[in-house]
Amino acid sequence: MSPSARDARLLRWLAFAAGLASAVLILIVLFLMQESWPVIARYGLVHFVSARGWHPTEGTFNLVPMLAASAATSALAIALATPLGVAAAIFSRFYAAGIVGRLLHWVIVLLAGIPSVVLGLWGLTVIVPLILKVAPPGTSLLAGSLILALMILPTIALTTEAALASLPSAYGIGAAALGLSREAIIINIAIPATKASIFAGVMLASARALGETMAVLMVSGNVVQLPKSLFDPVRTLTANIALEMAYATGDHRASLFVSGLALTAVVLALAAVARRSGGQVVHA
Amino acid sequence: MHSLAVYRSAHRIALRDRTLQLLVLAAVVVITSTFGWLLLDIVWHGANRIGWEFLTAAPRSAGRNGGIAPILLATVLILTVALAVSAPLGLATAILLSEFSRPGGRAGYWIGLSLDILAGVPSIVFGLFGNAFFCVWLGLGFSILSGGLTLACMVLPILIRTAESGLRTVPNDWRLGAAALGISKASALVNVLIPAAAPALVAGLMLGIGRAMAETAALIFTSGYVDRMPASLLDSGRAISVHIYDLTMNVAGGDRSAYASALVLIALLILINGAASWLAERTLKRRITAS
Amino acid sequence: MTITGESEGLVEAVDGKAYTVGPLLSGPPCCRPETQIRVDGLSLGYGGKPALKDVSLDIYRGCITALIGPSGCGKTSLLSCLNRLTDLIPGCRVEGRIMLDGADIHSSGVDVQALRQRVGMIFQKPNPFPLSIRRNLEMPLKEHGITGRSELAARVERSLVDVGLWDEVKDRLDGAALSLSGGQQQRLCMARALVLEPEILLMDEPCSALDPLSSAVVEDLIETLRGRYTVVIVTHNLGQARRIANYAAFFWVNDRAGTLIEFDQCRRLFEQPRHQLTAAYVRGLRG
Amino acid sequence: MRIGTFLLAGLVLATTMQPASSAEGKLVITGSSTIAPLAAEMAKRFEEKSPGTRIDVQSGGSSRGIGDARSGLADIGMVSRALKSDEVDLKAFAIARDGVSLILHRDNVVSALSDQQIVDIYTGKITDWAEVGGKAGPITVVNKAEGRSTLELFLHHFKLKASDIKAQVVIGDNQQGIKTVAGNPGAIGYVSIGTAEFEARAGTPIKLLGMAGVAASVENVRNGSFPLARPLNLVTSAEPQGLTKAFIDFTKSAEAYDLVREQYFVPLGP
Repeated sequence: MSPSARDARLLRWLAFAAGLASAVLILIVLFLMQESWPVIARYGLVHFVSARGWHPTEGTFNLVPMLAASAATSALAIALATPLGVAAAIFSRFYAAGIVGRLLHWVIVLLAGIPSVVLGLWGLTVIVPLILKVAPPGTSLLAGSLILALMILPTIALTTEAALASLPSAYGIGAAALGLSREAIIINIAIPATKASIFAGVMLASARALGETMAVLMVSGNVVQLPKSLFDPVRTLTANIALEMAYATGDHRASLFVSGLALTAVVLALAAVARRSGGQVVHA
Repeated sequence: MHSLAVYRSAHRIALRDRTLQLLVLAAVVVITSTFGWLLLDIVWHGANRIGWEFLTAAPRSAGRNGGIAPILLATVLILTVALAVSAPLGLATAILLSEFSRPGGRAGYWIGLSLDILAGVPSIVFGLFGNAFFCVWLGLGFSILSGGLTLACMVLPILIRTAESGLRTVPNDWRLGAAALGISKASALVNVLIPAAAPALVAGLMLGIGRAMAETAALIFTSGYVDRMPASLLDSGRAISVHIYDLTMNVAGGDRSAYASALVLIALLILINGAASWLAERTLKRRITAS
Repeated sequence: MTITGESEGLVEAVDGKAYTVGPLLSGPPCCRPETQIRVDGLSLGYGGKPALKDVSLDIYRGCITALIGPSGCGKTSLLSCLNRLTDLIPGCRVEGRIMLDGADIHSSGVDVQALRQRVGMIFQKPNPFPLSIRRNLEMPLKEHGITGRSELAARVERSLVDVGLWDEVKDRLDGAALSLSGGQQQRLCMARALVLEPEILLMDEPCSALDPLSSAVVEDLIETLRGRYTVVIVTHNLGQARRIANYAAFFWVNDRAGTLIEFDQCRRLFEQPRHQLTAAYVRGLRG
Repeated sequence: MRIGTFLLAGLVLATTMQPASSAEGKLVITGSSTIAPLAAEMAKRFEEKSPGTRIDVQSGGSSRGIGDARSGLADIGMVSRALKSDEVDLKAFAIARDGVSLILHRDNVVSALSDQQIVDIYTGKITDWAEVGGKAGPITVVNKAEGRSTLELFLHHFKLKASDIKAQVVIGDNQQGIKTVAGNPGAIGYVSIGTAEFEARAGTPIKLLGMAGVAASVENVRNGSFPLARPLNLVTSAEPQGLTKAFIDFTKSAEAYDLVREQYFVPLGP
């Protein structure tokens, strides 16, 4: 076979494969739609925010408490993880000399690699009993947020680290030549210059937090309610799917697909915001 | 007066610097100590349960006793299915994106966009999809095949994006050189470009394996719960992460086994990552010195 | 505007001015002028921006033709048209005709890969593949259907001898090509082009990334190719062009696009330029 | 080309690794987490008895048992309650009886609760153990997720609606409920008596609470005096045949009674 013919054949294969890969997305969207359509058709979209509560056996499917729980756990987790993550990046970039900085970097990479179900296990056996001593039942919004914070911290730390590393070193030298202290450089130059990247990292971390299922399911109690305090048990959208998918049928099952669609929409919106602010996806 | 003002502002600056330093240090201490706590806890509770028997025996009384052999096998099978499908598909798509699609071209744009969307879909939604499509619609039931295919869909964007960026970092000189010699794109890929991008490809693959191995939510409703030795790909098989979840949530007195399984899982993940960087380094070295 | 090496008398040129061409220099031309490639009204643009405008010239079989002129005047673009490497550049549009032995290389029936086997190319920066020395040479051969072990070995050796690299590398053919020095790498790249037994060799500033010593070795090597191959070389080194080329084409940027100002026998272009710009450039006053 | 071969190899791999035993040699059983451990034990013995068969048991709740049996995802569904009026299209085969009992942590000093107290606790009117004679401390109400048959039975018995209940923890499986109560001295939950008794004997720190003066025990379920009892059913979408029939017959036979007793359920026969 001549080289040109070989290339033509290669291209056909590649196009086929790429088509298949993209078809996966269309397939997912189609199936989510198809599976959730019956319940949307019967109750209308408004039902999912206005119904009396989440009582699948009584035919009421209000997603608001779950949406609120997802938002609350993720927001709290972000609030906890952002300063810690940024601080870790600053430390390994500006404070730690050589080996210590690299060590911290590896700790964070390792932390990023810990499966969420292991974090859930640890949360349920260590964090939840601690919270239980303060205010029962222990499985709570707070526990969920703490575990989520631990989970997304590496994302924030690594994106910030990458952003700081990409700053031209002339910045630092120039600032040092002006007699600025290390702290002044961090506050006045490094952070402002990497603001956009840090923000993008936070958005990506939020998307991860919202999409996380098992760790949250294991530690947050799964009661469908609008949380009034940190110690209230909550059920997130993801946990709702995981918890009820096992046995849901009919409209109940369809309403879980609606939650899936809602969740995907929110996560994609966050990812789009991250992309727009120039974030690079760090697969960690 | 003047010197006093200067002194005061200098003092304030010193205070600010001190505070920042302290805050950063405190944050690092919090992170490392939490991490140390987590890791020590897992090792402490898990290590004494691990032994040859744990790795080679079947679980008894819902996993409280016995081992995790069928679970390890199921995990490996699920991963194999996932990679056997996603790796060639991912590599092919990456090649199309990096070698054949023009920057700003329509096909490249749409494929890229759908990949980015796919990367953002939460894993539980993949679980929903896998259940509806593979288990019910295709009639594969709760099986290793369903779970593996669901994971394949999930890791596809990671594989494609890492492979694509790996291929893009290969110097253009070689592409032009090959083209100028009348070498087909196919041969250039096989002989030069893919070997040159191998470290990145391997790294991406390992990233995908790591992600797939840690996955729970997408597997519960696709590959199922059965903790017995799988006899075929159409049997249900319990992945190790699902096993940890089950032991933690559903088995009173299962914590020790859960910790031991978690330790095994983490060790496997570290092993895979280590192997990946070793392999990447080796191919890189071999490329420069010999062959 | 058409300028060829054969033209005499009045020549229309840029700026609306006309220049008179002087009498032919005495002495025989360096080679028998038989046209192998005819470039006819070639224009080229990247993403709508013209880079080369209406160029016509002939390239003679067995001769060395140097393309000279300031940076950005389209010399390399012209070179890439000759083996259709321009196909690989996104947004690149080529108009006009390039006839290779009377056949248009852009016509639909042309097998690009076969064309590139006939028209080899050497790049500015040595680009041996990250493979062994031997595989660098064998891979293109196998690609073009030569698979016999003995023939492979023979052609590898011959091409390495041709570029004077054989004695230096014969004991480490399986060593990495990237471990060679810059000059050796460039000669390996030439061997890689020669191993396919092309008719034409395109060279894009082949010496500019090399140190003076390696550069001299490569330059001597190019000299030895005269007669056996048709060589088109882009160079910024006027001395080099003068030393090795039979013909020279001088390009200049006009209206942001490269145009051919003058094409002639090399010595005449340097010693009796017909165009003021050429005269100024070869004297080193401009560009 | 290599990619093509690779893809092909993948497809071949996928198609050749069909089950070693033919399709009729395999049964999939899904549904009630109460029945699942019993069904798994029965499956093991059945497999030993008839080599070449393979029976996969997956838990997930009675509704899933109904759904999967209807959709064909499972050959047999497990349902830990009587069939409802809209489920008569399915064939049900009772294999054992079970009760549902409230459980507390072993260290909880409360030894009995009246029906009214239970209702008040589950509807959030009583929130502290001191109000029912226990040591002061907040009550953690553990409820089952909606759609679970244990919840339906519980609601039905106490004439409650799912939306009336104010829970602090919502759980899926029986086991999850037991684990939650065992880990929290202030918790109260309700699970299958069989499962709870099995766990309590195995050393899990829980205790079963009697109901209306009747102790929660297998014995009282057997003699019918325990008020919260239910049948454990296997369901199929059509009249069972072949392997399905063989397995169902086996589960109802005297050969399986000792397995039923081992799991602290009540066999239907003597």
